[in-house]
Amino acid sequence: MQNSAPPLSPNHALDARGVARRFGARWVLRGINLQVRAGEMVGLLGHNGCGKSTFMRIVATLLKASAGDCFVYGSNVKTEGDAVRHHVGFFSHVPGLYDDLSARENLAFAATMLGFPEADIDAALERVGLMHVTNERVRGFSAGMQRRLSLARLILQRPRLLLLDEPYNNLDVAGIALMNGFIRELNAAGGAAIVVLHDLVPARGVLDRTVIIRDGRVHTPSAGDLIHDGASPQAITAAAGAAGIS
Amino acid sequence: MNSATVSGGIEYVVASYVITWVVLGVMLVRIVGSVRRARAEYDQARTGGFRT
Amino acid sequence: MSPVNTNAFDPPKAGPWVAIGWLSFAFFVFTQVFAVMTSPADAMMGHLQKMMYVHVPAAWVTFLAFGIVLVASLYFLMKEDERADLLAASAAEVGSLFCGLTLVLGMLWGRPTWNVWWSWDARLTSTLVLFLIFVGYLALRSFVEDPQRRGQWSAAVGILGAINVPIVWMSVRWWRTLHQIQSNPRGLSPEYLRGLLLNVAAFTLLCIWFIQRRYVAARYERAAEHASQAAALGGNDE
Amino acid sequence: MAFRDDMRRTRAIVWKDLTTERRSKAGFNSVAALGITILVLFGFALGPDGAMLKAAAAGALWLAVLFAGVLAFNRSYQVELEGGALEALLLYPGARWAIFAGKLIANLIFVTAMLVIVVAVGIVLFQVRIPAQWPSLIGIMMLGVIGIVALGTFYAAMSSRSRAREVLLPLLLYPMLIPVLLASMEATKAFLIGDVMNATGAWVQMLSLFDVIFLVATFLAFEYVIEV
Repeated sequence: MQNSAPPLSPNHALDARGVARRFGARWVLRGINLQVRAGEMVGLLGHNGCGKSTFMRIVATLLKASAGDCFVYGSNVKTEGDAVRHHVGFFSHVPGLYDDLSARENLAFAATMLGFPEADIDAALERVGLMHVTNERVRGFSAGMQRRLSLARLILQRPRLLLLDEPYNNLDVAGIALMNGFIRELNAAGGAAIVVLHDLVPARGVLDRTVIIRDGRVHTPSAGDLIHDGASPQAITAAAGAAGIS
Repeated sequence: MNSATVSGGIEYVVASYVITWVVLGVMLVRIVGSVRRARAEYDQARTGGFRT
Repeated sequence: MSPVNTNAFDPPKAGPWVAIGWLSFAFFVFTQVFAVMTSPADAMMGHLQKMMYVHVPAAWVTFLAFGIVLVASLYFLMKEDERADLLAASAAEVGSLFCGLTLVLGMLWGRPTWNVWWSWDARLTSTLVLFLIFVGYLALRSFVEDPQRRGQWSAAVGILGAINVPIVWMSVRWWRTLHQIQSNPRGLSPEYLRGLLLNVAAFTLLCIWFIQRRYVAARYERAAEHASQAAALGGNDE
Repeated sequence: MAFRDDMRRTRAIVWKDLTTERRSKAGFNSVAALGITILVLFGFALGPDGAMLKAAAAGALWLAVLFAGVLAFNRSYQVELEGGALEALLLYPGARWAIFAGKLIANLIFVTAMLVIVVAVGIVLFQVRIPAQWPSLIGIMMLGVIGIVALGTFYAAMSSRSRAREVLLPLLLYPMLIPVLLASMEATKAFLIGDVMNATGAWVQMLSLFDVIFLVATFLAFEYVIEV
């Protein structure tokens, strides 16, 4: 276990050192070391159950690490959760919406909780293409519409560290473009993103680098299985195969 | 409660001692057993034995 | 910067605990026999007085065990040391058994004295509530798998439960006072006091020994889980 | 001002909980109906004798509120668990106590509304004469509800996210509520059938003390319960 050295610099969006987590007897994460600079877009690859989502939840302060230290813009995830939550926007598997509130009410609630003005709500709804259903309850929304509404909440928040856990699920082509546009926009503003993926194709042209997680650790790729952005789908599949990702 | 003396009741005294001793005895056996089991499990796990 | 605490994964240290166990049991047998043999029949209660040497010590160690749960829970929340959580769980398990024993002994004492198995007096009732809190605590532990979550939740339940016990006692006593059936406890004559104190000491030793053994078992289980993980996946950079 | 921000969040949660509750009216109606059903069952258990009913009215009322309230507490987190809303809630910045305060106030309003219905029905069913000092009685009932809701909201935060939540919440909550219930029942009884022992004041003081203790304890401990 590394000593808990001070964070590299507050400019590092993420500095994870030996982050480990166990559930019962099972170690899902066995010491993740990952540094993400501000303005950097990093993809996380790995097969099901390798601990990607667990890692994201730890960074987002939703789970406590069993061991290791993790800093977001210099704030310790474990002990300074509130400061971290000011920076982090998390787009998870679940929409995190209230079924009995309308789209607008959901966003208004989010804006109040985040401390942002409600004035931006219409713009956010407009952008994700939900203006025609603003006053309808979320209960009647399709999975894709719920994803778009969750994205609208992120647009309101404009986090400095974006955590996206399989963001393209349930999104159509337009939705994917919307998502990528938002990621690029945050990137241009100096924000960082960590994107968990099981398929690199939709994220082409967005990521600066890709990290592979295997058996709860960052897998250091050999020269043969380096994945660089812009690689062909076949090359990515081959590289992923070499890294043991089916 | 208002009776001046309780003369009988020896069977309650005996019962309470028997119960106490039985409970403590069972606890002793079970706890010693659980330590043994856990220890054996640890030794097996450490030597790389397969555990379901 | 929280230093990572992985002490709970190491196997527990060995100690002279087997010898202490034998000694505790020998001492316990001695104090029991000594107290029963030396105490004369009480003027008012006759031989029933002898139940005091099991009932009162059992009640005392029940509260001792719950005190350990309280302190260990607070320590766990402050330091996040998993060993404290395991200690709290061990104390709760042992304590719940002593608590059940105390209740049964209380009923056995109440039957010939008050002619009822159960009287709603403050001590008996708050012991029953304490027992129920213990049961809830242990049930919660068995229903939650994740150790971090289990530790935090059961610590919270343990602390609130401990706060509640004196409150229950106070409210039940006040309730009983209103209903005018409170019995007056008498002072204890010195000939009984010596036997009682010896037995309290013996029960305390036994209780601590039980908790320590249970804790060691829990530590071995933890260490075994950890070791089997390390073995199965080829090393762990802890 | 961090405190003002947290108060704003508390208000938002109260508004959100009550709005979702209002829109699924079935929730409140069925919980209130359950409270009434429990009162009816108590009526059968105690027999048709008027004096007997009057004597037991206070206890029956509080138990009906308790049994129906337990459903409300679990429901209050159920809303958060559907669709992972709790995750989103925990990701917002701000103090954790704001979340607890919001849930607590929303539950307080919910249970009070239910209490009004249960008490109104109970007065009829148990042939209770409304006492002259009924404003004080309302005060006592509010004190009792605060105690029940504080502990209920706290324990439901755990039980609703564990296996066997239906068993776990009552198992954890009921023993903890004994002092609050005892004090509430006795104080209510003293009002309904006359204060023979002249003890109402003492019960009210104890009830207030319990409320303060449990409110402080649950507010302090909530952070450990909701996180992880």
